[in-house]
Amino acid sequence: MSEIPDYLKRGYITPGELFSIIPKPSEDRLRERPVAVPECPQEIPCAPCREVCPTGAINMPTPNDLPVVDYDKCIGCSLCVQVCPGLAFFMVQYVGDRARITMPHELLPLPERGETVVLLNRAGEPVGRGKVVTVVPREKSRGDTPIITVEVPMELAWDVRAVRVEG
Amino acid sequence: MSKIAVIGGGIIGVATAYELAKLGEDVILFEKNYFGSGSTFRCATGIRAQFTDGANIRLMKYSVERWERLEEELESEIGFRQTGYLFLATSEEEVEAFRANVRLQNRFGVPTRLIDMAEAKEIVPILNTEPFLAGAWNPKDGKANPFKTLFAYLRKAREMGVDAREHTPVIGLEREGDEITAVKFGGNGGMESIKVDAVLNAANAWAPLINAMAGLRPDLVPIIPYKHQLVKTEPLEGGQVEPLVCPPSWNDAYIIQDGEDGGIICGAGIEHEAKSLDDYEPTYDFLRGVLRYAVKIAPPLRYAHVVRQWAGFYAKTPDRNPAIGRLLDNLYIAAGFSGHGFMMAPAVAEAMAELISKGRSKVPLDWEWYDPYRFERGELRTGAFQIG
Amino acid sequence: MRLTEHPLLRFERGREVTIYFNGRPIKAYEGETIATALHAAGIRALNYSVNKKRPRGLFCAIGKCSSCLMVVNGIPNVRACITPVEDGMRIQPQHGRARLPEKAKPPEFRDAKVVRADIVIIGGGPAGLMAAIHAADAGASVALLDENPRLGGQLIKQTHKFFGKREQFAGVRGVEIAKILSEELRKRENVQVFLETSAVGIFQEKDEKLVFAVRKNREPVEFRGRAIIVATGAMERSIPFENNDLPGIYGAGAIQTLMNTYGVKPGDRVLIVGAGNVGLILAYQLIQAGVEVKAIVEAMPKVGGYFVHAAKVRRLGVPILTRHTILRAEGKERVERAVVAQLDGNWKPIPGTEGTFEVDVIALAVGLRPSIELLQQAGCGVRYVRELGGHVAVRDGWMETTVRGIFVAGDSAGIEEATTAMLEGKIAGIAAALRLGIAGEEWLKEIEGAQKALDEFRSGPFGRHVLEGIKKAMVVGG
Amino acid sequence: MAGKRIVCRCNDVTAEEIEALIDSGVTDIEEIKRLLRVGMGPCQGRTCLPIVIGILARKTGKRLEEIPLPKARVPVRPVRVEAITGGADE
Repeated sequence: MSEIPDYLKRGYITPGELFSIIPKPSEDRLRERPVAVPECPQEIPCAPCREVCPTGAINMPTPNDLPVVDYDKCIGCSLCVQVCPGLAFFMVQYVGDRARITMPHELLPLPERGETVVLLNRAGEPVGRGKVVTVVPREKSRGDTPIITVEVPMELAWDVRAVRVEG
Repeated sequence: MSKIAVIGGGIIGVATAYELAKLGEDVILFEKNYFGSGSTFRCATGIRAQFTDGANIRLMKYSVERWERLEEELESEIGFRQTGYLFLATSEEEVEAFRANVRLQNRFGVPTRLIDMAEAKEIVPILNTEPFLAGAWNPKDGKANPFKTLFAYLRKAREMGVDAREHTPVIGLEREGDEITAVKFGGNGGMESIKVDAVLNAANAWAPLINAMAGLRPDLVPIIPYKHQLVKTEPLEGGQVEPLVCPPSWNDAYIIQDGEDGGIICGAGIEHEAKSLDDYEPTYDFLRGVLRYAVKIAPPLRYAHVVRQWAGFYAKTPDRNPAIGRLLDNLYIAAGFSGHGFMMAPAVAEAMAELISKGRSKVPLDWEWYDPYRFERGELRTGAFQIG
Repeated sequence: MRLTEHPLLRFERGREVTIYFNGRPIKAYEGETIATALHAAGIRALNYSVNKKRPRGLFCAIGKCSSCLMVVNGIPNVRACITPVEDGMRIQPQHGRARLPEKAKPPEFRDAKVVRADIVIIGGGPAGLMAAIHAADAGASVALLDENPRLGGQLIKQTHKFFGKREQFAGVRGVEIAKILSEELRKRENVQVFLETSAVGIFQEKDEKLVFAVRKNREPVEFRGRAIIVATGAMERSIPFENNDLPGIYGAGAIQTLMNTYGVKPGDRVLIVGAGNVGLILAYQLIQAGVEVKAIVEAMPKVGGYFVHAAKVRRLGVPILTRHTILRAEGKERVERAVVAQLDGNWKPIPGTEGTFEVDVIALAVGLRPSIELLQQAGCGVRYVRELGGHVAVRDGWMETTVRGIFVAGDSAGIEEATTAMLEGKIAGIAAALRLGIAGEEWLKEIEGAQKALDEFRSGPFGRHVLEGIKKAMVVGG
Repeated sequence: MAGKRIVCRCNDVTAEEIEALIDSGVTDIEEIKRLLRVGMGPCQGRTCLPIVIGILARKTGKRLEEIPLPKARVPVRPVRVEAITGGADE
């Protein structure tokens, strides 16, 4: 029983837990361009992220291994966010005093570029408001999943993982 | 007090164990599988005195009288209801034959009478009257719940000290001269043996195997298992086919509403000799065949859903009458019921218990008619009409 | 209650018709079931039970649980969940056991239609479709039958993307996989497909295997072949808790059917019981359909399904209460609230921890078990194997059961995933063709390839558990 | 409405009734099935039998593997009589 990781007890992972499993991208790297961060801490048989990555940045010897991103090879193309069946890939980029988070959004309505949305953390709690800076609708997504990028206050960079569109 | 082993945990064995305990005997009952697993729990629930020969009519008239008091005696609900049997004639010749049967049955005090189709329709509201000319109707016939009846007997038997064991196969009999001295049986991994004063073979389809254990020829009492199949519909409100309804000329097809859940049970004489004593495989020809008869008897049945088809054994003797009596000094048999074990059980159990315990019985059972040695002597009875 | 827009699905409804519930006209669309139309009109109680006269409603939505029996045009015991609406239908709730109509003519008997094929495949889900495609490619003639109006099995309700490798359709939504496989199948000329056709029994008649089936609950069909592949999928489990039969308590699959097949919202506020993959995926689908999910309760101390599925619903605000169970449902004729409690280390509710959720739907996602009725009826050996979800047929590495010529694949062989179902289907399809001497030896390689892919898929912690089970279900060993 | 834990919807059998029968000494699944008619209704035991087996295992200390699953019978789903005989109106 003691072996059960806390994230399986509550259904979400904390940044601390996540970065005990995979390395955290450096601040320099985060400022350079968007970087893919998989929140996929469990060995499950799944490999589309590795298969889609154009630079081979995702290290995963067998489909049952955890995806580990080589942040230097990652070009920030967001294909992994689009294809991940578990909707577990996100991209993070630091821009000035803000952070940009790219995430899947398979709900209606899909926000529009420039729209202000409610920011939700991993437990679904509203933690602030942010502006949508890009939207890739379903038709343009490689993985049939719409993705959006929202700009959030820097301190929320590792908390915000979903949004609520108030329409 | 004698030690008596009863082999076979079907209705005959369980009821006889109860009757023996009532007479003060020390009874051990063996069932190789679970109680009722052989033929009892697979039967069509019917009980009737409408037979075509004196011996069976007399026995069943007495049995029905026992059934009438059984619930009270066993202090359990057993679902016995006198909803009648309705035989239907499709030709003038058959009407004549019915008339003769009615006379015979009336002579023994069974109140069967000939009825017209208007009356038949009142009794069975969904009956198709068109193909039939008349009915033979005995309102005293009926049905009971085999599960509840067997367990009611069992409960009482145990209360009276019967050591009833299921999942306990008998694997051998020790015989000295014309006497069985001990019963060997299996159980939890081992073999045990128990000294006995008398043994009843109530194993029905399995009875020849028990006889062989006693050193008797298996075909001394030739019992052959025939798969008798039934099909049942989902539950329906009662009152639509309460009696057993049977046009004998349609391959003995019949329908009867289960007294418990109202599902309609459909049977027919489409039979197959079982390939083995665990061949309960239902067959496709029966499924199609029986339902074609059933919807012709009661056309609204076409809209009912079938939920189950199953097979049990008619443990048949050559004359379709059971073998009831003494085989050796202290080995008895009540087996080969050819589909009538459930309905005959109250009477046969009482008679058999008295025979074993006292050497004679007051039950109107014609011992000569059911003599287990009659096959060896080549004296077959007129075949009993075999609708369950 | 009808969905008009959905982030992933589009609903094409048939012609509008009118049905009458207790004389009251109700709008319905051709192609949907009676239960769907009634549900869309807010009707939950479909009948009253036989002994205790308890209200009952939809539960399984696939014609198995008999919780939705109604009187339709005077005929009782009609399963509202699988019977399509027809214009002018008169529908009444059934009160306990019902009477047959008194007037009817005997039918004019017609013999069953006979369909012959080398291999008869029962079930058109992922396993059955792959079996059919590969058996056909290996040279066998195939007859495939399925109970539903569409091919794809449970895939047609699955809006999420599948795991695995891309060659195994990873990253493709279940609904799309169903389309791809159905189109593949239809390209093959040696395959006959029979929809709305239920297998009701398997009989051996001399050298021939007979699958007796009925089409639309009306027409008998005899499928006669030399081999049978049973790919009948799974059934949902239920659990006993107080008032677990109230209308508004549904199996997860029933909700998916209502919502994703027919575009009808199951309700407004839902409590889900079970945080396995089914419960987690259902929660996400409910949110996509605009339904509020109040919470997911899970008796285990952890999420049983994949973490990523849990994370998806957590970040949309759905609490997952591990070590909790449902104590009871409350409500008169339908669910009005659910009472849950925390469990101690011995799975006993801890007094004082009760909490109430105001919900109109309780979804049961407490596990699946293999649908093995046909296999068992046909005489195949079965064993209880916990890791595979219950009783399963004993089989060999080629998915052949203890009855020669009867094969099994997919969830009916053990609860796993669509990906493994497809691979098992491929193996069974080719193996059946090999056994019949139709396929050449070159097909052995294909079986080996599929076996290797299965091994790879099952090499993780989830798969290792399944492998333990499969060992127990093998002919040798067990 | 009084709280009931329904195991068998077809015949309205509760978990309490099953537990009471087992306590009275009936521990063969086939006997429980017939005496309470669980699994004998129109659902043919699809939902209830696994639960009954679970209760039986818990009460008797048996493993689930040791309790035989009652036989499935033809037809494996309820079918209209006229769909078997042939000749239903179209």
